[in-house]
Amino acid sequence: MKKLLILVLIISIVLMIGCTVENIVSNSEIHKHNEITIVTYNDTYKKYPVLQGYIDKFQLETGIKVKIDAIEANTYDDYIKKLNTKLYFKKGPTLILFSESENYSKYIDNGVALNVKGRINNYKKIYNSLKYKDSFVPIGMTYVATILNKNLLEELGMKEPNFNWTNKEYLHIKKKWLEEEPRYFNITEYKDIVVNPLNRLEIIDKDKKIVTLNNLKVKNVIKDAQKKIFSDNYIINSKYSYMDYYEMFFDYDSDKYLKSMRKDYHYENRNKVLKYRFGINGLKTLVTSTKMKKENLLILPRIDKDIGLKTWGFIVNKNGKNVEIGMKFLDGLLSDEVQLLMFNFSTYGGYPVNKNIEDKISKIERKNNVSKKAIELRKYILKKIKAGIYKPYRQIDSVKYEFQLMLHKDLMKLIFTDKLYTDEELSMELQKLENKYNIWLNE
Amino acid sequence: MIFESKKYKGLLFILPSLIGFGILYVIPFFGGIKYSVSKSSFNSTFVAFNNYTDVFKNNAFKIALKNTCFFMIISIPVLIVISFVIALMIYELKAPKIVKLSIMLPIAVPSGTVVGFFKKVFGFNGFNLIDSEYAMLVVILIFIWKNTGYNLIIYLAGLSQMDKEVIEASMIDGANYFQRLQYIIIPLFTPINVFVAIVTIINSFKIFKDIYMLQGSYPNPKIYMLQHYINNKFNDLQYEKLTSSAYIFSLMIFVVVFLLFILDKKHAKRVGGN
Amino acid sequence: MESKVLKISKNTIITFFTLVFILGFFSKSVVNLFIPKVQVTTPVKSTFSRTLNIKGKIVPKEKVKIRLAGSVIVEDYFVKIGEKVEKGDPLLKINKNYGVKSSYKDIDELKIDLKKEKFKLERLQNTTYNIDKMNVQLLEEKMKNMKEEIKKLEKLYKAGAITANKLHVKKQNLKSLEINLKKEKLMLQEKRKENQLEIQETLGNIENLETEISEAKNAKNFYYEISSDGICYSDVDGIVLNTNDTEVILPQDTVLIELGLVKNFNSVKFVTKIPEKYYNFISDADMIKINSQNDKMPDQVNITEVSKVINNKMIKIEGEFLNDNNSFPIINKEIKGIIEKKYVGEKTVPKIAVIPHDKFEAGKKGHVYIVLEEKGALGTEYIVKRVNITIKDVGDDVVSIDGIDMYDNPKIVINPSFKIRDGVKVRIWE
Amino acid sequence: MKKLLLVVLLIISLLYVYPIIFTFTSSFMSYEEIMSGNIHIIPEEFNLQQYYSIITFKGEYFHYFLNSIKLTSIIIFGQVIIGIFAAFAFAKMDFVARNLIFILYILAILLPFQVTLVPNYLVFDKIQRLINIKIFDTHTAIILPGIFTSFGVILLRQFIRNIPNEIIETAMLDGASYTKILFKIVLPILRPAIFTLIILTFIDNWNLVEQAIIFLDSPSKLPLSVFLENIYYNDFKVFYAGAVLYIIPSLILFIKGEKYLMEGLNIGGLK
Repeated sequence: MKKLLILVLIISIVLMIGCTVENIVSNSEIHKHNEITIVTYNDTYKKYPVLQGYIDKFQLETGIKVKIDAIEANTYDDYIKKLNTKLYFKKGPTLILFSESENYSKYIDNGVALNVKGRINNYKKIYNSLKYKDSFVPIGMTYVATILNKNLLEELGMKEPNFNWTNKEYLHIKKKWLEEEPRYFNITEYKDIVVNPLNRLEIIDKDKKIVTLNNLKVKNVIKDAQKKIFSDNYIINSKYSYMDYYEMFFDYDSDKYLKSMRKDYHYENRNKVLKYRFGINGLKTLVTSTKMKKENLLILPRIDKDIGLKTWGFIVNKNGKNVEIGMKFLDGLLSDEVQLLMFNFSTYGGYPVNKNIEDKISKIERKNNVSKKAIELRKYILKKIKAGIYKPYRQIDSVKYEFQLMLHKDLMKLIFTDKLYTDEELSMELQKLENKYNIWLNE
Repeated sequence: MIFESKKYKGLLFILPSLIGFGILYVIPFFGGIKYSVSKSSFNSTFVAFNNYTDVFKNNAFKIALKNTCFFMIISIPVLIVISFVIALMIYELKAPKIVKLSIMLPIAVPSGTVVGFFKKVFGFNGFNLIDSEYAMLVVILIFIWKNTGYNLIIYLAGLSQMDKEVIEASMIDGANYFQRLQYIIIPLFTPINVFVAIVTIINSFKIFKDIYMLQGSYPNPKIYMLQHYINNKFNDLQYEKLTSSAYIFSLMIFVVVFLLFILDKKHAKRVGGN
Repeated sequence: MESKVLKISKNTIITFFTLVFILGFFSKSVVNLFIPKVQVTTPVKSTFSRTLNIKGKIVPKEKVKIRLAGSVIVEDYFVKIGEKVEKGDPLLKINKNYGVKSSYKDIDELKIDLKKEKFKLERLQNTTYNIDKMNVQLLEEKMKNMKEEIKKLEKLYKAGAITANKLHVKKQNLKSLEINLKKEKLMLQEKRKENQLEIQETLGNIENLETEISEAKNAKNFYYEISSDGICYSDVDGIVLNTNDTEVILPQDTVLIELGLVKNFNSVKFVTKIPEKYYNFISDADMIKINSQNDKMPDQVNITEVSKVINNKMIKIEGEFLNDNNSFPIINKEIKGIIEKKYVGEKTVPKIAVIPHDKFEAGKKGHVYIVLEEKGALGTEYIVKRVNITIKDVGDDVVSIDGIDMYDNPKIVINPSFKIRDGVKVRIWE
Repeated sequence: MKKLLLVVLLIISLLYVYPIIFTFTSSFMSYEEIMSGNIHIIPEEFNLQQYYSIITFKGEYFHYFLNSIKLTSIIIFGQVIIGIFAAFAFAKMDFVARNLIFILYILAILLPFQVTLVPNYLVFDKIQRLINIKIFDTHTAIILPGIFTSFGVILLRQFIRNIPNEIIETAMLDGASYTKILFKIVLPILRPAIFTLIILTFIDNWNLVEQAIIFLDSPSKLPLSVFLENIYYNDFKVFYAGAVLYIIPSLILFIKGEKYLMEGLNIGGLK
């Protein structure tokens, strides 16, 4: 027994030392003074090289260290957990970076973000409709314009729609396109038939926090969708149940999803597709004009106005460290030269949010002889943004869009059923869903 | 018989554990209470109980509480009985090692495989239970499958430590197996049973991990547990609601545990412990 | 039997898993073997130079070509090519009896003719026309008297004293006088014009004569004088560049001997030819360096003139020697030299690191590979990233580039190979 | 009767082990086969693709393996030592407010993890500033809470209470000090309980995920359980092989430890 005890003691000492050696650390590392930290999800900051470039410049000029705290996390929920714990610190992270797909409204509503109105002088240069309670500082924006297949339109002999084209025009073109030959049924078709009509019905009322599902309008949309999908316009795999379609559209690492993605890009299918699956940033005219020329595409603003515009930027953490320096950093990021850099390089972080440099941009466009159409599109979008019609809705009322996504997943079961639901069955199902969502909404 | 003379010695023995436990568990315990009474996680103005009343008014919390209690009331006793019975069978029948091993192994299985397997069996192309009304059944099944091994280990240790002499004496008196069981083994086992009950309660919190991986943070309302509510509140930065709901729940659990504790003390008196 | 199978399967499973663990633990180093090695440097601010090797020769600044005023036959040359010659040295001897058949008249004859012409000119210039002027005046007076008479007659006629035809006769006389006056004036003009013409003519002759004289004179210094004994003496000092052949009729104006007025390096220039593609490189280069290890001559040539004319793809460049070290230049010897041009580069990298998209020239596009450090699962990993750059200036082995200023002193790969592509994991080799 | 019970027992154990066999066999299947829906044990075509790709591409899997081993062994060791002393004190010795503290011990572990998460975070931050050692992003952030849970203390206390007092009194009469009693008498009897504690703490800390995600930042410090979850979410093709390798240490521990659980010491003999 004695021998065992001694042995155990030795091991424990070794392990203890092993574990404490990594703790001894110089004092400076813990109480850092002239340093600001930026928190990001995994390495999304890499998507914006302008940020990296500017950080080097900022560090050189001011001598203040800018530490990027890239939180590694398996899923986005884990990241949120970690970020939230960090926010409870007194001297927490200074800036939080939100990429285009992350939602910042929750942090602003809960009082984490600092109101920067008047404290960052470049802030007034930003387009007003991109601001949200003066607490979010956008740096770059993308407007995902839809792409139509031009030579297909010519084939169909249809008139090219202009910029303020409506949904009716689009459906008219689509009807003609469908009559020609049965088409492959993919997620863009699903969105046109089910998702967009439902979104227009304003099912989720965010302020009163009520979900209204069990009504005639929704039922009509579902019946109409079933009629359209199972009409012989689409090539449907009869064996597929709703689960298969669910996997094909939403389960990202299932091989059905990958096959459908590949089919969308497959060359020989590509020129038959009317509307491309993934849009393009309509504002970056250097890119759009070459694409228009090379692949003879027609790039138009979106019909569903609300999820086109997306911004990436920062919020300033109220009880973060060195908040003043953080704001100076953001001020530099919004300066004209840096924003202009973003326009010049194609993959450099979206379109600048700075109003003053529009004439410089048009000068660059003239220099690289950008096509007239591309410039028109950019001007059109900017006009709509200035008028406040286009807003980053998806990021502002994020709750609505999270539940909307979950809702569409549940509704798939009703649409792709083998046996058709009778009316009461349908309303019963809808009622069940309505109750469920009413609970979540005001959890 | 308590050894008064060496009263302070006890403290010396407990000191290391007490210090560590105090810093790492007691302070956060009261820290949590501070949050539960403050207005919101970022401005801590004292607002007493209206956090608690808000939580009670919220019907998502009500459903969660209902589901959790339903789950615990059913699964915990069932699990304890099953694991006790299996432990006895193994002990009496001197079952081969394979049996013990195969029942113990599920506790080591990562939740990924659990989800993969049960989704296939009870998912869409299986019995299609998860999305239906009887989803709770699947959850209880997973819980029992995963935790019998846990309690089995404790019971086996308890059985092997039991005092052989008492059993032989009862055998001589001609008590058949069941009478022996009822009058000797079970009473003797109360301290271990108390512990097993506490451990099973704690493990019932861990089932959340599997449900979370099965259906994400907004599952089928039938299996919407309290931990889902807590987890969602945590993500929505409403820390005050989270802490208040958790304290309500742990208060309820504590009442049950306190009863067990009294049972344990009563047993100790009867057996003549201290 | 059944337990044996069980045992075997148990063992296989155990060995399989132990194998998996062992391999797994060492996989990191195993994988490491396949990762390509890279050497890296960081771009640095430096001055660098671009050199161009050239071959040129020294050529005298001024050359004198000895020609004779007529066709001669040279009997013998007293000097050989490359020999130094001083003023007054004999150069060549001509065949006297063949003499010098020159197409030019003798200078003194020309002078006499010139004098004659000048005299004639004087005479013409001071001829006066007093006689003619007097005739004209006479006639004018006559006319005046006649007019008065007529006036009187008219008065008389009016008074009826005389007859119409007397008046008429008088008028006739007046008319004939006018005609004579006009004739006289014309005659006068004719004479004056004729006089002018003659003057012009004489002036022209004088001019011709003068040019002929001056021609003959500079032909005299253009041509070498042949002394009476048929020997031609040099009147400059320099070196003989080349001599003509002997015993053959050399027509007038052929160069018999060519002398380079070479005293020292100031009187010499360096001439070279470079391919046309280096035109813009040379246009603002200013200095040629001569590697003059063995022969003692100055090592720097200042480029004075770059010819704008390109013949058969070569550009002619001339330059003067800067410092003179009073040694005698060797003419027409092939000398090697380099043209060096200095650059100052903000971000310069070794030439091997840059992969040009078409040519290594200023302003052209290219790309480099930089190594980014990434916090991988096991400490830092190095990922290669391809960055497009523009070449600012090209040196011999160093290039100054533009377009990587967004990275803070990046590590640039200096041994790019086919294995190194965008996104590849690499290992830095010290 | 015994035979019948034994058969029933075998059936039950088969039921329990079926998912594990499923995991083991599907780790030899290719990705398409796994996703093909119906459950089948024998893989149509047997391939080692998953293991091969774990070894070559997921080399860091084994690095995390070491992390996990280090974490769990330190926690087990710490908890056993501290648990024994505290449990003995709670069970057999008396001191002021013993029951009150014990109730606090029980109450503390009833709370769900998220509640004590943020206060824990702030406590660590205070400690870090006071003693000036780095706690975040190091294994200590996981080890300290692991060692000082009251789980081990409660378990051992219940087992020590089973030991009749007479033995201890006789030892007291012989003049043995508490520590001698503890080592000489209590420990040998307590061996199965200690091994239970070792196995259970191993299981708890081997599967722990939340604490690791929150307190550890740099990826190279994470335990295996977090990385396995990462594989589950991002690289499902390799998941089943990873799961099998994940279960092996617990399997070995069970096989070795299980022997000690059953060796019933005849307490009577000690009298």
